[in-house]
Amino acid sequence: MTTAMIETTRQIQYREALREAMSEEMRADKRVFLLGEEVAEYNGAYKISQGMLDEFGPKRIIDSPISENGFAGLGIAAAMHGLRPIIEFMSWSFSLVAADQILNNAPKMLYMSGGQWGCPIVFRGNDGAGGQLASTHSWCVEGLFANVPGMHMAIPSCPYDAKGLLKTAIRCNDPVFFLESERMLGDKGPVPEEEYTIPFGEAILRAEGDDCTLVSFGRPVNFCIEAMVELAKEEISCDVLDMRTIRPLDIDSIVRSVKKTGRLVVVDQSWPFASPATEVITQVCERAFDYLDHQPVRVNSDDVPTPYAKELEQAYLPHKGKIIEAVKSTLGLV
Amino acid sequence: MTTAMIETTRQIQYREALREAMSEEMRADKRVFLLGEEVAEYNGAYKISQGMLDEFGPKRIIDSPISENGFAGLGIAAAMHGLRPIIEFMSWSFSLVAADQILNNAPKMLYMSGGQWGCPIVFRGNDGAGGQLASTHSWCVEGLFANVPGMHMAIPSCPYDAKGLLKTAIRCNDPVFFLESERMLGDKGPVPEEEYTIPFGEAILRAEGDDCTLVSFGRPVNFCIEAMVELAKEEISCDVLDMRTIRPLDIDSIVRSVKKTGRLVVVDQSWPFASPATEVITQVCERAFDYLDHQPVRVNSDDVPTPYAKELEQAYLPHKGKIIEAVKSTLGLV
Amino acid sequence: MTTATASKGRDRKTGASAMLPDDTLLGWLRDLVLIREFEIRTMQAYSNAQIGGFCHVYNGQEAVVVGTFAATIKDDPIITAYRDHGHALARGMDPKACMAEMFGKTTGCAKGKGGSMHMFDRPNNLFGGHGIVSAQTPLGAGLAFATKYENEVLGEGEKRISLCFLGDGALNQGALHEAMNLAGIFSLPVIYIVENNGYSMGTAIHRGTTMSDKLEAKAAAYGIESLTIEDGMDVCAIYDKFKPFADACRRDQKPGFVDLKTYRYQGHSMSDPQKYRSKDEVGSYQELDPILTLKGQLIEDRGCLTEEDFKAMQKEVRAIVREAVKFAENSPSPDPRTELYSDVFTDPLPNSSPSGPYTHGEANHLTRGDA
Amino acid sequence: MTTATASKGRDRKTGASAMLPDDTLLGWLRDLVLIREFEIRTMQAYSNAQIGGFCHVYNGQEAVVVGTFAATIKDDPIITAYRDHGHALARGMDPKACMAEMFGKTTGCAKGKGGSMHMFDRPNNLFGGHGIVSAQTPLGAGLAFATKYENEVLGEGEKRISLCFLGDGALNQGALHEAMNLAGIFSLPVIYIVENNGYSMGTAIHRGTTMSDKLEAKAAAYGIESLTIEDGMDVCAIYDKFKPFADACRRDQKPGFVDLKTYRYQGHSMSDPQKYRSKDEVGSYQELDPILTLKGQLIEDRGCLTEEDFKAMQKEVRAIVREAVKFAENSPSPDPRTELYSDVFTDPLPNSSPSGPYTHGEANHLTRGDA
Ligand SMILES: Cc1ncc(C[n+]2csc(CCOP(=O)(O)OP(=O)(O)O)c2C)c(N)n1
Ligand SMILES: Cc1ncc(C[n+]2csc(CCOP(=O)(O)OP(=O)(O)O)c2C)c(N)n1
Ligand SMILES: [Mg+2]
Ligand SMILES: [Mg+2]
Repeated sequence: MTTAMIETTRQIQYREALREAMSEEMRADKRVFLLGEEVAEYNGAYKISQGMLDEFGPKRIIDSPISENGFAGLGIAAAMHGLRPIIEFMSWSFSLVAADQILNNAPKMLYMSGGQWGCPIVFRGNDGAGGQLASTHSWCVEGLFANVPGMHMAIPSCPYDAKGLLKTAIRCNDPVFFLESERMLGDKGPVPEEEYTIPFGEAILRAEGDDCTLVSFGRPVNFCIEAMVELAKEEISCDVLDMRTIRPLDIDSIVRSVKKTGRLVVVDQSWPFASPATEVITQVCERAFDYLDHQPVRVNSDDVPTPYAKELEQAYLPHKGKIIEAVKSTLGLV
Repeated sequence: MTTAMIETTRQIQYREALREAMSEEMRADKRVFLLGEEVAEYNGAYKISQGMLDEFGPKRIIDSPISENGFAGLGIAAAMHGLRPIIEFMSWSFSLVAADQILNNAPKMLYMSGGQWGCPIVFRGNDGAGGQLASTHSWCVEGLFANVPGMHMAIPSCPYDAKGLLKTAIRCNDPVFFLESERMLGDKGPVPEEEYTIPFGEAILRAEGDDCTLVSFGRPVNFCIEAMVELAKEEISCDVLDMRTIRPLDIDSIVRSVKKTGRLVVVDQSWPFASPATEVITQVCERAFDYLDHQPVRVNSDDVPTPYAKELEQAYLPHKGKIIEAVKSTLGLV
Repeated sequence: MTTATASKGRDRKTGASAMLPDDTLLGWLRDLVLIREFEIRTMQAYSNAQIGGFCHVYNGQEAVVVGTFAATIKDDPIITAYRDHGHALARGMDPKACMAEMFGKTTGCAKGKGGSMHMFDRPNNLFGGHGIVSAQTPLGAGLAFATKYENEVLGEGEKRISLCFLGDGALNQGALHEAMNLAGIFSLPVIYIVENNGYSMGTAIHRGTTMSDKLEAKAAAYGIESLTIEDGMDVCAIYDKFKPFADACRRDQKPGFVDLKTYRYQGHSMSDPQKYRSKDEVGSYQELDPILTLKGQLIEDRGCLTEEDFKAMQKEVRAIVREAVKFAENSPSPDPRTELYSDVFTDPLPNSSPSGPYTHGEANHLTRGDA
Repeated sequence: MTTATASKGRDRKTGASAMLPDDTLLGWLRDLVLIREFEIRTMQAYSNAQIGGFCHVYNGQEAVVVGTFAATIKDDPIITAYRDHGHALARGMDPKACMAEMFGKTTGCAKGKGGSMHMFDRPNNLFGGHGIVSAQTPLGAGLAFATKYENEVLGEGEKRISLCFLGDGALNQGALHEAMNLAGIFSLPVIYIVENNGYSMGTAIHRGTTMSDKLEAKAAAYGIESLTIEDGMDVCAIYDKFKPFADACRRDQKPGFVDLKTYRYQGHSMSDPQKYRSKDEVGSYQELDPILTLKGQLIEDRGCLTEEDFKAMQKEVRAIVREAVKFAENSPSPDPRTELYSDVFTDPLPNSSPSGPYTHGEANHLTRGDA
């Protein structure tokens, strides 16, 4: 676990942090290229790759037709052959059509080939609901794909982590599923000019407290912090652990915190059934059962297809109110 | 929860039970048809549909090209329009190429259309490893797909349940993911001649005991029974709960049992991370935390791609030995 | 860059549309105007943040749905992608239900659960609006499978065709390939209509799609007959070519493929800066505007319309659309307590979810006539 | 029913193979015999339950790999489906490693982790055997993308081609459609070679695939040039047609598509009762047996082989294959304690799994020269 971040006054957007990570790594290693829909001439559907075509040219910043299964597979074989592809899914929601390539091939190639060929590939894109995109466009694929061994899964919650984790992902010799959030692309945060990377499997403690351990990853970390601030007013203090990656999962940091607080709330924006939240709860039971003063509680999205209407979507997603209630429930206060 | 099964002396194979269920429902309802690879002229890759082409003809028993995404989608729209498709995946391992249709469309159509069109469709086929089929052909899709709301998921462990649950599935007005097991197709068991169905969401108690609750579904239920018999010799007695469906999940029966035994072992042949086993453990924590005398324990397949070599595959899968050890661990005996 | 192709060489006097009564063509014009006016309001409402999510308007492409639907009967199933407001309106959805859906209100066609991309209309056999590019193409095959099965196995219903619309960008998804092969092998009466507006977001068709200047090669790969409609801004031209083609597919219960050249005036979605094309290009298509074209034909060729008639029609339609907006504004938002967990299952079962329980949904009062 | 087509009308004296030295063609014959003898032993071992899982043998199709590989250099990547023993052997994999893989032994090319369907051979640029029908086709495009990128962007390597093999049943997966369109749009030097043995399991090609008697229409849909090889049981005929085709793809760094008619003598997998075809049909192809055909050509046309030479060759090859079986039998089985959790990650990290930890894998001593 870490608590330190490099100090800086420079504030940039999440999307800029992603762009910097890719651009720096592309400057450092010519084998790195970016392939996806509208990444080049359109400068990215969400302007993440803005200007990259100009800098790196059309052989390395490549527009693809709408063929996710095709270009995911293309990237996998290119990685096997020695290149370092970054494959952008405009949204992870569109990765379901590519499920076979990303689940059957990328994470298993090394094993299936007896160690001959790994896949140093990064799949990245927007993940999660928010913005009224309704049921087909709001997938939290961590709920689906985290079950599969053979890949790392990073879910940054802020610009600093987005950059540091993406650089690690691009240098990684194994496949990485990198889950961003359209809802956070415009968020600004401190990102130093200096080169840095963030190792996989090290959570960061966003806040310290004694009463309850809040575990989260990705966008809902921010809701946890909101809840923590609110709870502090009522003299309830929380550890807020941002996992940064869920595979690997820094269970040691969670256990350390739970041993201190005796209480656990896991906030996960995927659907509840067999979600990463249940994995955290199970691992905590396995390692720190006797330290739990109250049953662990999960806060997920509601177990229904993502609705379009604003009121429904807001009720559906995890938010500050639900988190506060969950924390209080572990303290017997509701 | 049920303990009763209709008494009978007739023994038939799991594959025959599936065939009877489909044939009976097809006789009763002309809207039911079977579509899949090699289901007609070849009589089924695993002879499940043997003879059905002869009885029902090529308009209702339909051979498809190798186009899982295409024919899954075809079935979904046919269901919306009023038919009752049974879509056979030769193996659920081949459903990854159809993930978009089966996850984005079938379970969400009713919601997305505001209640206008549901999907009364059954997707069925072999699930799970065993038989040295290696990493791409050994998927336990319950580990992936159970996260998704909007469908029922049935995983029968014996011929009796295979028939009764499949008939329920075919009559169901909502999508059903029906997970069979190639390893059990030849298993024989009692199946009465009389008409019966098995409701979704009712577990069956396969054995009764006081020391530990064994929860499982599908093929590993049989390993639990083996373990139970072995443990009985050492005077350790177990409740063995066969869930039959994991969505719905008969949590009431599990909680009732755990309140009696104070101990829980969940046996699930999918990979461990965020698996149905972790869901069971989480729900038990949510509902019966204070009754647990020991942390809940899971027994899954190992968290690696499925290996080919027999020795590796055997070590990889859940089996009697691992279950016995898990039960003993909850009793402080190992 | 794509080039606008005007209706030329075609003899308006002898095409199938020439045999139709004035009222029919006046109805078409009204539909074109309705869609156009509706979309103008849609854009306004989106700018006012009354509509959320992704919103793709249909301005410029109106002739496609009006011209092709005219060759169908109401029982012929229709399915399309997310750019679906025109399909909904041309198929007869109440503009109120369509607008209210985008406003996320309970009175929307999908009770506000689907939004702009998911227009479903059961009484009018519109099987949705689908957001995943090309995911509707296997569904299109399935609708045709169902009508054929009902006819041949159940002895119900007449010979029907299903129309499955897709964008040019959807040509490159594997789903279409599988669907077209299935349609070919099973001889399914589905017509795949490519609304070829030349772009998939910012990608001009030739940059993403092989054989873009001869899309019939795509159909030939499956032995499916194809039709190219160059003058796809002209509703009569579309009807004249499409009607006999559709009739043959219906009669022989076989698939078809149509490359229908059209153009979208607006950006891909409401947030598209459109740097990939020139104003001139847009202008060249606007000269062929479907409304102007049909209006001209009705005034000049048929003499069944005057400028005043047209203004009156516009006025009437604008009132309807204003009403739709008002209706949407004044409709209730869904209550999460009743709506969040309804419509997940037709027959909810206990213990289906750790966060349930699911409940029955209310039948939709606006569109769901037969529920 | 499919019909056997003999090599006819082709002038053996002028094809590209006629220019090759005797030794080369003798090498081809030896490869054909090696694959055949190897598969005979494979079937035996499968019957003896020494091989598990799914096992698809190559008998009858040997000419495909021998004839096409002859037009490649070692650095040209190869990728194929699960019916892959012939590809492995023709590409130079040690028969010991191939057999041991099927026996599930640590000395197998993939240490017994992959099995019959997953033959990978890094030193020989064989990128696997792949079990999911058509999943290798996007990978084939990616291999070609990589060689082209290395050449053009990194300035490494020569102009290469990638061969991507697929069965006729794989034609109907969306993956191929996307891959071929990508290959066309990006002009990738990949050649898709359909090993058209007329059946996908029990489904004769015309029952599952539209345009089955004119597969070139499939390639035309993507503007990809195609080649049909009717006499695909004749290795010289294959080479003569394929060599110039492959050379052009290499030179112009562009894709190609080959409909290569062949035949499998055995069932789909080891458990297929083969009721879908007649003994006569199988017999008609066996008359064109690739080994008999090439042997005849070498004896009669070239005079560089005698019956005795052939027997000696067979004997030598049989000894090698027997050795391979013995080697596989005597090799150690993997130890779950070290092998189960190795090779999951190139660089294992702590806490990656609730059941880990993962460990580094041993480099494969037989095939992994450059690890
Ligand atoms: C599988 C998938 N990939 C990507 C997207 C994102 N996306 C939505 S529309 C679109 C462009 C489609 O263009 P086209 O098919 O030509 O339709 P048009 O917008 O022109 O009507 C893209 C890339 C998606 N919805 N689904
Ligand atoms: C996506 C997928 N669907 C189904 C299967 C099961 N399957 C394995 S091989 C096969 C037939 C393939 O036939 P073909 O492509 O002609 O190759 P051949 O066996 O003739 O070499 C099928 C249906 C699979 N492996 N993958
Ligand atoms: Mg378009
Ligand atoms: Mg074949």
